[in-house]
Amino acid sequence: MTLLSARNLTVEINAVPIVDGIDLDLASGEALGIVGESGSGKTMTALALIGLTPPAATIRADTLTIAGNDVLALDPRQRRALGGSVMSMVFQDPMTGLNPVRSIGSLLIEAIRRHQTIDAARARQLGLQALADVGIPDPVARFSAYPHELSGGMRQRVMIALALVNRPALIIADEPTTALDATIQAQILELMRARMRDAALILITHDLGVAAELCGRIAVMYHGRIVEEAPVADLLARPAHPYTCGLLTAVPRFDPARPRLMPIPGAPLPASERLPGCAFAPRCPRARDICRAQVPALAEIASGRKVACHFPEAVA
Amino acid sequence: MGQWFVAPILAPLSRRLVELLVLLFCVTTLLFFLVRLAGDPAVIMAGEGASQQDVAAIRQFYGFDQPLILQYVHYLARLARLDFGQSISNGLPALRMVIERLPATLLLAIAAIAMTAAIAVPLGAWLGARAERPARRGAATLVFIAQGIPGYVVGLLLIQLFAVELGWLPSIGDETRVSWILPTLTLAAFLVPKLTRVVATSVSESMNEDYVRTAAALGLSDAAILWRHVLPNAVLAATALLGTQFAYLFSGALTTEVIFAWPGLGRLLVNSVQVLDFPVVQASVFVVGALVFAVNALTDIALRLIDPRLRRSAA
Amino acid sequence: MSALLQVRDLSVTFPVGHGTLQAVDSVSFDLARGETLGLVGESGSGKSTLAFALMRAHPIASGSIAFDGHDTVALSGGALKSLRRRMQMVFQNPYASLDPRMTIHRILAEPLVAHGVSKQDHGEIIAQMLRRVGLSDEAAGRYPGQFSGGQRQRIAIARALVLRPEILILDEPVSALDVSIQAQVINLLRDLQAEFKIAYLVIAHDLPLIHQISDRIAVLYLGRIVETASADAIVRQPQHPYTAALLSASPARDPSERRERIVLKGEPPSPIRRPSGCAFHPRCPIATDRCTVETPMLAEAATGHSVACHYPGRIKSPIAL
Amino acid sequence: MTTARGVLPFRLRLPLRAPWQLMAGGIIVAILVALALFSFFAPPADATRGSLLLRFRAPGTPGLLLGSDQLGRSLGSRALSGLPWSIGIASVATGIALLLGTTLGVLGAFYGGRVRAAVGLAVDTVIAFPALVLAVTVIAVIGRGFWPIAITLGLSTWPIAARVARAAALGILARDYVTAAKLLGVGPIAILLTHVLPALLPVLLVMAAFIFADMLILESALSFLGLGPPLSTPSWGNMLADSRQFLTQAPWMMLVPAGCIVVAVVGLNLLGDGLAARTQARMTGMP
Repeated sequence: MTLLSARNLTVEINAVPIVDGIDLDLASGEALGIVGESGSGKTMTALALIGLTPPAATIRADTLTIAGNDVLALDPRQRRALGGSVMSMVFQDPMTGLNPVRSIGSLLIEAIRRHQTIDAARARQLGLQALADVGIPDPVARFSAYPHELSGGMRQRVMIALALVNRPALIIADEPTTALDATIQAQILELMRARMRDAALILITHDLGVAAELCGRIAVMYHGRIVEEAPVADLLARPAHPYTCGLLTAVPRFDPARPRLMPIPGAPLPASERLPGCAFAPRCPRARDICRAQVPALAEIASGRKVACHFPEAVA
Repeated sequence: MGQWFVAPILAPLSRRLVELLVLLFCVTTLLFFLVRLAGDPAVIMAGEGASQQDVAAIRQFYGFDQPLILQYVHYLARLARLDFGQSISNGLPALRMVIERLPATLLLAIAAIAMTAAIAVPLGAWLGARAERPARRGAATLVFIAQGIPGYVVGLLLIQLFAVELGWLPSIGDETRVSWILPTLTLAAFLVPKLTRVVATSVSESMNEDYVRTAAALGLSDAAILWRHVLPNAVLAATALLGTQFAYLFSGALTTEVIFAWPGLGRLLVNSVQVLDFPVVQASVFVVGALVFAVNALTDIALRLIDPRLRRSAA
Repeated sequence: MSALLQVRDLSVTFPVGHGTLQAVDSVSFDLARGETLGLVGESGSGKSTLAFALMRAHPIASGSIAFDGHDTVALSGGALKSLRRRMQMVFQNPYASLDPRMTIHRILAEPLVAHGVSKQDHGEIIAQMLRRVGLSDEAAGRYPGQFSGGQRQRIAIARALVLRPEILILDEPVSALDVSIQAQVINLLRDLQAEFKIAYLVIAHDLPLIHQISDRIAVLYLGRIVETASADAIVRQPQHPYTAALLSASPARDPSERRERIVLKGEPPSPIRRPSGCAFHPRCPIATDRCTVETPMLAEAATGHSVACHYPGRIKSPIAL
Repeated sequence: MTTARGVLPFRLRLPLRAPWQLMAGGIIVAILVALALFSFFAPPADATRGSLLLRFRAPGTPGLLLGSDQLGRSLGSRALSGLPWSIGIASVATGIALLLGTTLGVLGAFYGGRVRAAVGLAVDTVIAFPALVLAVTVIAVIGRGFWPIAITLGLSTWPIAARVARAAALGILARDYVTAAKLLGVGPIAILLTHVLPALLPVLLVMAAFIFADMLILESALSFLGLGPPLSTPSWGNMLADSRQFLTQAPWMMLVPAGCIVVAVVGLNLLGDGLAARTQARMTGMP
């Protein structure tokens, strides 16, 4: 069943398209990774889906439906009410994402009672259960704790508990492990893998490896557009877009020969700058005249594989 | 409950106490030497046209004929016993005069702080909640301009309007309840713009915090976010400001009390200063210092009680 | 030949409240000329503190640091200044490490002025160094705000190299940069090392990155080195369970790199409340009673491979090289 | 591409892209200073000598644009004559407060340990005491006059400057580029001169505007309480004190000096706010 469908989703800030006409489809229970560097528009995509873009931003789309709701037709109150119940979000920085003057328990009870009409005692029970579910030891003691009394990993578990507590159909996670230490990152990835089986997941990350851990399908974004979309194994084994290829060869891996890395030359184009052709052309080793003149459309090149490139790598 | 809970709350008091002692020592020492520097204190105290004998009597009575260092030691010794001597104008014990005037000033200050909070917190919350809207930007500019109007000028304008033009309210403080209105408003005027701006800034900054985004992502309404997530932080900021600005408020009380002939400590100090009644001046300054200390200490404790980060950071 | 830098039993402490925090605890290692040592550890492992201690920017509680055979712990004043000429540091965040009010020329001239290099030579030295890190000459007249993150990090590297130091400490040199830029800077660092024969001390949390550029790796946990060996040996035959867990935690970037995940319990403890015995025992999957009471010493398990564990090598490497 | 931030705000071309506060405040303050200089060198005669035939004239009377007082003196001229006194005192006091406060604040930030503790204690102690009470007391004892008032006001306000300067300097000293300079072997004095002071300058300018406004208010309050210049001398505070007896007869006697104070203080606050917005100076510790 289709949970999310977006056609030609665009987010503009001061007439600059940060997200530039992307299509997204997600089935219930599916996990999609959106991978990109800073400025690629991946975070703005997430904020547009949950409805939390900054006031200066305008969102446009041909269609945007989430769990049967025509999101663009909703008024702001109805739009807001989808948050926490139909979908919720886990943010990057667990240090600033929890209100410092509110106890963990009061945050949980507040989130639960916003969407479920139950009494405080029952909400407390559900909250304690939610803390236990995300692996927080001694939930009763943590219930009355304040955010500053918890470590970064524990806070991120609380954020996940808050996101999951009303059993939403879609979770959007924006770099959920980036701010954490390696061993804690492993714990959180493990937790997300175990706990997000029921919900669909959109994982926003700059790290292809993290996306590969959790997601079945990956969309790579560059300069506000999706440049490649494929099942994870295919994408890692046979990337089609030169940018994806570059990302894979630029990253160090455990190889005793330690070959010289193959960096992508140049730097990403600033979001405010536009080119008549492909935005990656200035950095692309395969760019030809047509790349500098015409924006390539995202097209299906094999079953389940789409790429926006005039000269993609052969994938078959 | 035990030491771990009480200790962090009381910890700042020891530093405040050191500040108080340093403050009182410096101010009293300053006064002592200033009085000696300014000329022969006996001549000043005796006033114009006093006879030689009067001056000599005062000089001997206050010990001005002794070596300076000895005078200073005696002076400190008397201060340690809270003995400030008698008023030169009416011979009453200086400290008692000051203490008698204290309630009027304190009550006025409390009323003004309550009024300040009642005006500034809602106004600031409204201004900060959607700071980017044109109407609120305009209102914020007005608050900013209001901050440029000295409180005592506000007092004079209020008298002009409500007492002189409209004749609704008395311009002099007396026993009646309505006589409190204008002085309270005047004293509040010293802090309302400042506090409004602090609350507005805190609210608008909180609105951009990640935790507000978290709350919004969980579906909470704007009102719930404002009341339960943003305002608690703004109230902390407001409390901290009121604590640090009490000294400023007391400066305001000085002019306010003069304008409204308010029978408080501020007017006593101004009057005593004008007639060079040093014992009363010293006692006033001493009491003001102690008062500011008490208010600051209370604010510290209040902040530690209501801010969970301070409350249990030591544990 | 003796090592260029010899560190023995180095400890750094901070006063906290009533007690002290042992940020770096009896750390010993050698760094040879032109070699790269990678220091890997999580937050709180003391890796940055160690770097500042080596730069003599932190008071040292005990231990010795010998640079080219001369002790540096006692240095101060002019002698300390000349040490800094031979040993430099690059910071993590190139957005913070360059004064936004200075032109690139002034930024690069600052160390030259401080060490009394004749002003006539500045222009030539700076232009040469800018070209060497891949920037054009006219960059000298511009401000840091006009450069991207990767370019700024090149400028920071140029500043650190302008005095031709023999040791360069790199504190998370690429972690603030975009993925596609990181490789450019890593390659630049490798080229510069080959050209100038500098020894690198690289601090990072990213094991694949450390493995990529280091000859040897030391793993820090709670202020102590728990394992040190050649880069390949660390990855191929980790002896300490913490090293194995770190290896398994770094996300695979290649479908052929499938690995079994070792998920550690709990979180790194605070150095203020250091666990008894082996500090890692509360999180260790193979800890026994012995580990809770007896602190393991760093001992050689194989040639050039030391580990501080009572049961070394019990957990196999999750990485198949 | 972001442009480099300016080194000094006044080196930049003001009109374009300057916030309106900076423009408005700058114009008001410039006019005030020009008027002060004008009236210092050519004091208007009818400020001190009035005609009893022209008592209590309302504003708008020919020749008396802002009206006259109980002695028939021109209020406009009196307000003008008060300017050099007020601006002079506020300038000297602000200078003292900034010099002392910045020096101590930066020292407190630069040297940790006892120096910082001592500066902190001194700042917290003096700041906790009502400035007006201190000023009133000291001036009563040592006497009125330009220099006693200016120095006393400066000495009672330096802790505010010290606190802001200390907070700003601590922030600058904690930046990576300062650490980098230290590790490059740059000496402490060079670091102060090349990194700390240039970054501190915008903060000091903003602070100067706000403190100047506070000094104007304090000075007029002192005059109002009868501790300013001799009563016959025109000053805004004295004019306000005079006006109290004639509130019913001649409200303009109060409104004219009150308006002058408000315009001056608002102008300075606008200037400070505009400078802060222009230079992105963050004021921590400013009340």
